[in-house]
Amino acid sequence: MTKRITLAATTALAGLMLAGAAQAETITIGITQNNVGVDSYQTTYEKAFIEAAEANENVEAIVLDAGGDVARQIAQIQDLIQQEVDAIIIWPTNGKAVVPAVRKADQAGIPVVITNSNIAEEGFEFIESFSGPDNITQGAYSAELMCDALDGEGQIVQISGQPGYTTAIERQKGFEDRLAEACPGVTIMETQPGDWNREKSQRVMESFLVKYDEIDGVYSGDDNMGVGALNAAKAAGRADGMIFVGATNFAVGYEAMGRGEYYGSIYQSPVDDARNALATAIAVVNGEDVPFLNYFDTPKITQENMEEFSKPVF
Amino acid sequence: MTESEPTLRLEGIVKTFPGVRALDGVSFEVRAGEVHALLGENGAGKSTLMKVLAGMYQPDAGQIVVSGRPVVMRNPIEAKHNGVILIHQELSLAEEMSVAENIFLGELPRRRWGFVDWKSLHERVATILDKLNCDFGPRTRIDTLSIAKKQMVEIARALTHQARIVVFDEPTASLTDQEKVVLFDIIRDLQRDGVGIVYISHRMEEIFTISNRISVLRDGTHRGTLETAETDEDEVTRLMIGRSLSYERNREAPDVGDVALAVEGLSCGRLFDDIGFELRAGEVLGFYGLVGAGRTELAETLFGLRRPTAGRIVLGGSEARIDSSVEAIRQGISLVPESRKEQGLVLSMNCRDNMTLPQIDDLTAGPFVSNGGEIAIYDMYRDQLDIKAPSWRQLVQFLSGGNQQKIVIGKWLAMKPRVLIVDEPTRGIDVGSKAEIHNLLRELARSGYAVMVISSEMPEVLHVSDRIIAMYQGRITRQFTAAEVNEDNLVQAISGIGPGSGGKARPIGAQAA
Amino acid sequence: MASTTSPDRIKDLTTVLARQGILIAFILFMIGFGLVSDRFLTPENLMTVVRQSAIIGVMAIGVTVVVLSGNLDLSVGSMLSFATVLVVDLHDKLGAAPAIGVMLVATLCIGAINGFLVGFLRLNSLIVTLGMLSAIQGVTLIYSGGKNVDIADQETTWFAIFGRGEVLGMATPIVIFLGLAAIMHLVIAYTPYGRRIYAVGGNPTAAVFSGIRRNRVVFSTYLVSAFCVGIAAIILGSRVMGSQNNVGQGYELLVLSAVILGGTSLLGGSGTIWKTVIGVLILGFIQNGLLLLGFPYFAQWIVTWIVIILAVWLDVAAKRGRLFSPIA
Amino acid sequence: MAQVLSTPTAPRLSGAFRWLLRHPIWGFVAVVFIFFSFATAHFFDVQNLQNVLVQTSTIGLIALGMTLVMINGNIDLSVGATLALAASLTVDIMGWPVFADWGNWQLLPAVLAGLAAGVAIGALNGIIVWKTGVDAFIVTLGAMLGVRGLVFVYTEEQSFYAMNFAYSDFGASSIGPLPTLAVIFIVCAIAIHLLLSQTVHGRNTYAVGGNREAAVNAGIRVGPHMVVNFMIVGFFAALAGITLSTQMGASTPNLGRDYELWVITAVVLGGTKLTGGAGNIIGTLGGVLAIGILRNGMNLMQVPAFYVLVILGTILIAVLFLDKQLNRKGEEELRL
Repeated sequence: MTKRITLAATTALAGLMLAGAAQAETITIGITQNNVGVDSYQTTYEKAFIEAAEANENVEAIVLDAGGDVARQIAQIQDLIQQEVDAIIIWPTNGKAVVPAVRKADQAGIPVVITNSNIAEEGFEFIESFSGPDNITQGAYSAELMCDALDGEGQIVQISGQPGYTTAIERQKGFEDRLAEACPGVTIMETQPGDWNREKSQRVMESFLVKYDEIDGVYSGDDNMGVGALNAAKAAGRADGMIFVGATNFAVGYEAMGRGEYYGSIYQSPVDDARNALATAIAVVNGEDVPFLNYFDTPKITQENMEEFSKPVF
Repeated sequence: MTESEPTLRLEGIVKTFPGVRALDGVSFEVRAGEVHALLGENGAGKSTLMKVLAGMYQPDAGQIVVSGRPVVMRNPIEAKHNGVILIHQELSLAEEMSVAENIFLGELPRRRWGFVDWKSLHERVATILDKLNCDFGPRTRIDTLSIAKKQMVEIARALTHQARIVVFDEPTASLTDQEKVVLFDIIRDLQRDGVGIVYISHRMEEIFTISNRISVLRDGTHRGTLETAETDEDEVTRLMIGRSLSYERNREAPDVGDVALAVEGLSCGRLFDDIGFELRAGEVLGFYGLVGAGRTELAETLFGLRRPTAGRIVLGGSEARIDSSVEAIRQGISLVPESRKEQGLVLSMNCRDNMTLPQIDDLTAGPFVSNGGEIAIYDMYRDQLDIKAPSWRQLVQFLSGGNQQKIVIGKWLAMKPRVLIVDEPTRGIDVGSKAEIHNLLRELARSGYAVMVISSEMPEVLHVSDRIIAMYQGRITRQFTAAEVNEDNLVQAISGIGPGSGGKARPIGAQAA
Repeated sequence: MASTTSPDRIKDLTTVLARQGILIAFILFMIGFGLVSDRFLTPENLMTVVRQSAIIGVMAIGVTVVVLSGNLDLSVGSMLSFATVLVVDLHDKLGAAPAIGVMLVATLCIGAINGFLVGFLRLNSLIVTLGMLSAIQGVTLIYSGGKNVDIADQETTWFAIFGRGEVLGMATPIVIFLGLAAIMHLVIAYTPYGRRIYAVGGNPTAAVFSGIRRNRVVFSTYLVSAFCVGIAAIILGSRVMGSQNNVGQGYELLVLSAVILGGTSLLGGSGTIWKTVIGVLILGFIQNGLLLLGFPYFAQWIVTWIVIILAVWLDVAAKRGRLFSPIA
Repeated sequence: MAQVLSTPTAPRLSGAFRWLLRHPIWGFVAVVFIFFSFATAHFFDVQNLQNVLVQTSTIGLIALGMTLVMINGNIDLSVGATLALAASLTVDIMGWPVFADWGNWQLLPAVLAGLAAGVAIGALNGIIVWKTGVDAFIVTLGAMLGVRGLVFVYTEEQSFYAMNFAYSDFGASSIGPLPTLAVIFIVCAIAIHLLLSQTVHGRNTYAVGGNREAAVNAGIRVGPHMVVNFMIVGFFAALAGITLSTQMGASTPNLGRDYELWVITAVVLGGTKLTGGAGNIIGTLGGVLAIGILRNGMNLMQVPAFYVLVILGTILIAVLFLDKQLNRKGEEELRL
């Protein structure tokens, strides 16, 4: 894979030949990712995806990154349709905005698999399968963790992901709905976005600490932000007894859990995510039967059961 | 010429700005077909008056009467429609646009849908350019024209409308002699058509050549109107500044010392070629020539801002390699540049900081600038040059042109240079300050400085110089001593005519004069 | 030219407003928020906001120097990402001191590229630093492979002092921010170097005609800016004990907003460091104040919009002596 | 001064070469076009070239308006946020219950509202620039933050989805061999080219940017003139938001982030001076295409995203450098 990139980049002829050769005997799968480099999860995902594709000699992967920009992602889908790939995997930058592009791919007869976060329901008829974690359920799991830790009573604050992005919206919704349902005694005093950014989240938490004299728990849209919040609380000397629950367990979150500072999170492996997506796409191309919602498992991870999981690589 | 009703009558015009009464009841009239010169020192209110006339300012009191009809002009377009056209002193052109577009700026002829009617535009402009003997067409882009030609474009605006009054604000500042002749012809044509001309200039000889009457402004008030034929420069000057000025040729015998600067075969591409001269301590060497003759470029080369393509510069007996202004300053050369606002001063800085700028590295106490050291230098040159500023904290942008120029001169005197080059020392400066600066230049030479003065004004160069070098199209055509120079042979030398003219033999560039 | 020299008679009151308008605005602003929120003026909150503002503040000091010389630096955001990722990543590989050293050298090299392109090649600074913004972002991602970087040993490393520690009873970021501001204020206002920056920014042509090496001055301002980014990266890395590749995204405009709020002219040649500090604090307190009042996050952007325009308008209006522009 | 001696020496050049010298960016466009045609299999396909046109049209539309504003000597940093506002308004309003039984006519009030919002933001920026005399960079930097804030407040951070598929069908439709969106872009480009080169307003745009004093002296009402150009760029930002959202059948509040930077880059690459007074639509088209082709070609070549950033940044600076070299005056120039 990587070899092909460099070859194609250097000599035009070699690129043409390889491309021609590739189409003859292997299946070509194009993927456009949300925003690699914005966090380690996506980067690890990409790496795992490329490794998995390289391991399978029948698969030729075209790996693109939308850089978080919907318009660029649509352009990339158009480019992939143009290249007549055998299947397209999309990690939507936005669940609604990519639907027409997906529809176009469907009309061009190219099967589409959505990965990581789902597209809007209106687009379901144009896709073969969704492969990824269930963000709503993750939010609900986090709510249950929070509920357990607080014994159903307390005041918490929420630090959400980057506004406007599906994962952030779904986790927040899952968390809020389940919390209201499972433990009405826990109230969310305020929600502010942390933009998936640890420093930003740290700043938000510092302001919360000034504003509220009593904070029993903090829910963050991922562990990266959760650790930022923990940093802030520790600096203010108020971390003791405060419950920190996150999602997408990061290495820093895992370690904080090991130190007993961090209550729990959701274990979500980007490697599983990537492999699941690729396998789903290959199965679709080969005409095999795949479930429409092909979730992979994202269990709760807490200080008690953390030994069962290996430390995340990101 | 009907004597009954003047084309333009101003009655008690008052215009105030916050804290300043710029015009205080100015009244005068311009008859049809007359050239009415308007004189006054900088700050006397001429420009404000012109802007009132052109509709750019509204007077606070008083009234403007055009051909017997009182008018209110709320903007320049309305002024034009009332037949009042202002030709600006500073070039008021858009560089990337064509000659035709600039001449009709603000009033491009329209077709339907707001499209420009190019055909009619170009036809009208071609006619006007013909009248002005211009050798460029309506489609020529402004940025390809020389400054003198740009000035002609500016003047062409006077012919776009059926004008009743045309105001020329320093129109000859950058014109060559040939173009001046064309301009004066145009003015006479306008006169014949019964147009009233208001002519603003600092150049006495022009005013006495062309005007019928002269009005003088001072401190925002009208000091009187004189018949040109019945007055002389002295009387006008006294009205302007309240005293008389002598403006004679330099007769001093210089007490010269060693050669401070020698230049041999210095060339810089097409700008100037094979320049050679010597400058001694204690003398003022004048450089006279037309705009574009290469004098400013020569000065900039000596100051390290242009790289010569050939030749040597010898400073104090040894050859100098000057590749930057820093090096020039280190070797004892100072340059008071041509444009004080663009090159001489940092307008957003105060008087003191501007004056000490070139030597700021040496004025330190520890790591910091020495406040006392700076103020000492400022005070010294403020007194020596009689700079009028409320305090050293005053930003230089709020000083008058003369005081600004003195700050620049002071800045370079403070460097104690071996060679002081002064480019256009009195451009845009009023008569009173002019004389002060001239005296100063003479005094500097007396006290042992080697001074090189570049000027486009003949009286000035005759007045301050011990020797004069005439340049024409990048070459030295002749050198004069103060004794042998006269106005005739000097004019010939700078036009490439007459004995010793190098320009005729091998003109650089094909520009037809 | 009577008309153009008239402003020297501007009334004293407007002069005071023009010079200290931003300070007055700041005080009114603080009083206003203090009245509506009882938490706002507590020492704890004030310290928190200043501490949070330190990173943007340190960067704004550097950018002020660049803007004073008449240029822009939009690459500081990506440069912050780069520097933070580098210092955090190298912390575990080389140790804290070498990591800081290597990071500062690398960041200064980027500053030198900016400075060379703008100062010596005379390319337009807006476009150059825009290009660098993109390029440095790419370099950062290539360096880190797109991953977050973390410091493993967060508890015992002395690197923690910069972001989390205290010096003389005050949080280190505050000490660094205000200390650097004080030093740079002295340098810019009272040294020959500072004078040269004002001259180059005020009138580059006249500066050259006065024997100032304009190229070097402009070059040096980008080094100052890069150095400040390096310092900001140390604070940020130490505070978070980790970094991600987009941590500085969007900072360039926040920093520039703070500089503009401080009254520094984008044309160069006018402005001071201490007013930039005020600008930084205003931005910080807007964000904090609105959050304390429970406004939605995005309200602060709308308020920032209004405050920027009002502040600069006040400044411009006082300088010209009238509220509205005279343009027809 | 120097011109007196130097004017006649300009050598006679062939028309095409002179044209290229005036628009060096088109030389660059040709080079990357030829490079990618050989370097990747799919670049030189009719379908792909159509894609390039559609993909560039978003940045391109805004760049048309930005060219006017920048020739005026102003700048507009708020276009990205305006784009998002217009897109969100349009997609949201067409779904309002009031218009439920309007059929496809429900698009009309929505699109009009979107465009009106863009024009209104432009007018607001313009009036502030005019009346306060604050630099356009600062005014629109504030608006860039503020309008984005408005978008988030209005959308409550949600994306909107166009229930009416006619909307996204429009975005995917073609007129003859050309995609509709490309046709819109080309028509607008021709219109703005004519506006700039042939109309009084267009010529005044150069005058205002080239020498504001002169424009004022000549009686051009500079303030209203600038407001009109800000309204035009606002209109095009809104139009770009609408065409972009037809491609997606949806809008998101984050739409158009960083677009202002790419638009300005494209316009500057096209030869418009940041100081105003110079520039034209042909150059801007070249600048927009250069960026569009580079992005598309690198996608097709699978250049990793990280390297794309470095390459784009480097090329931007390199083109600026080359442009400077082409316009050098030579040895004699004043070394400041």
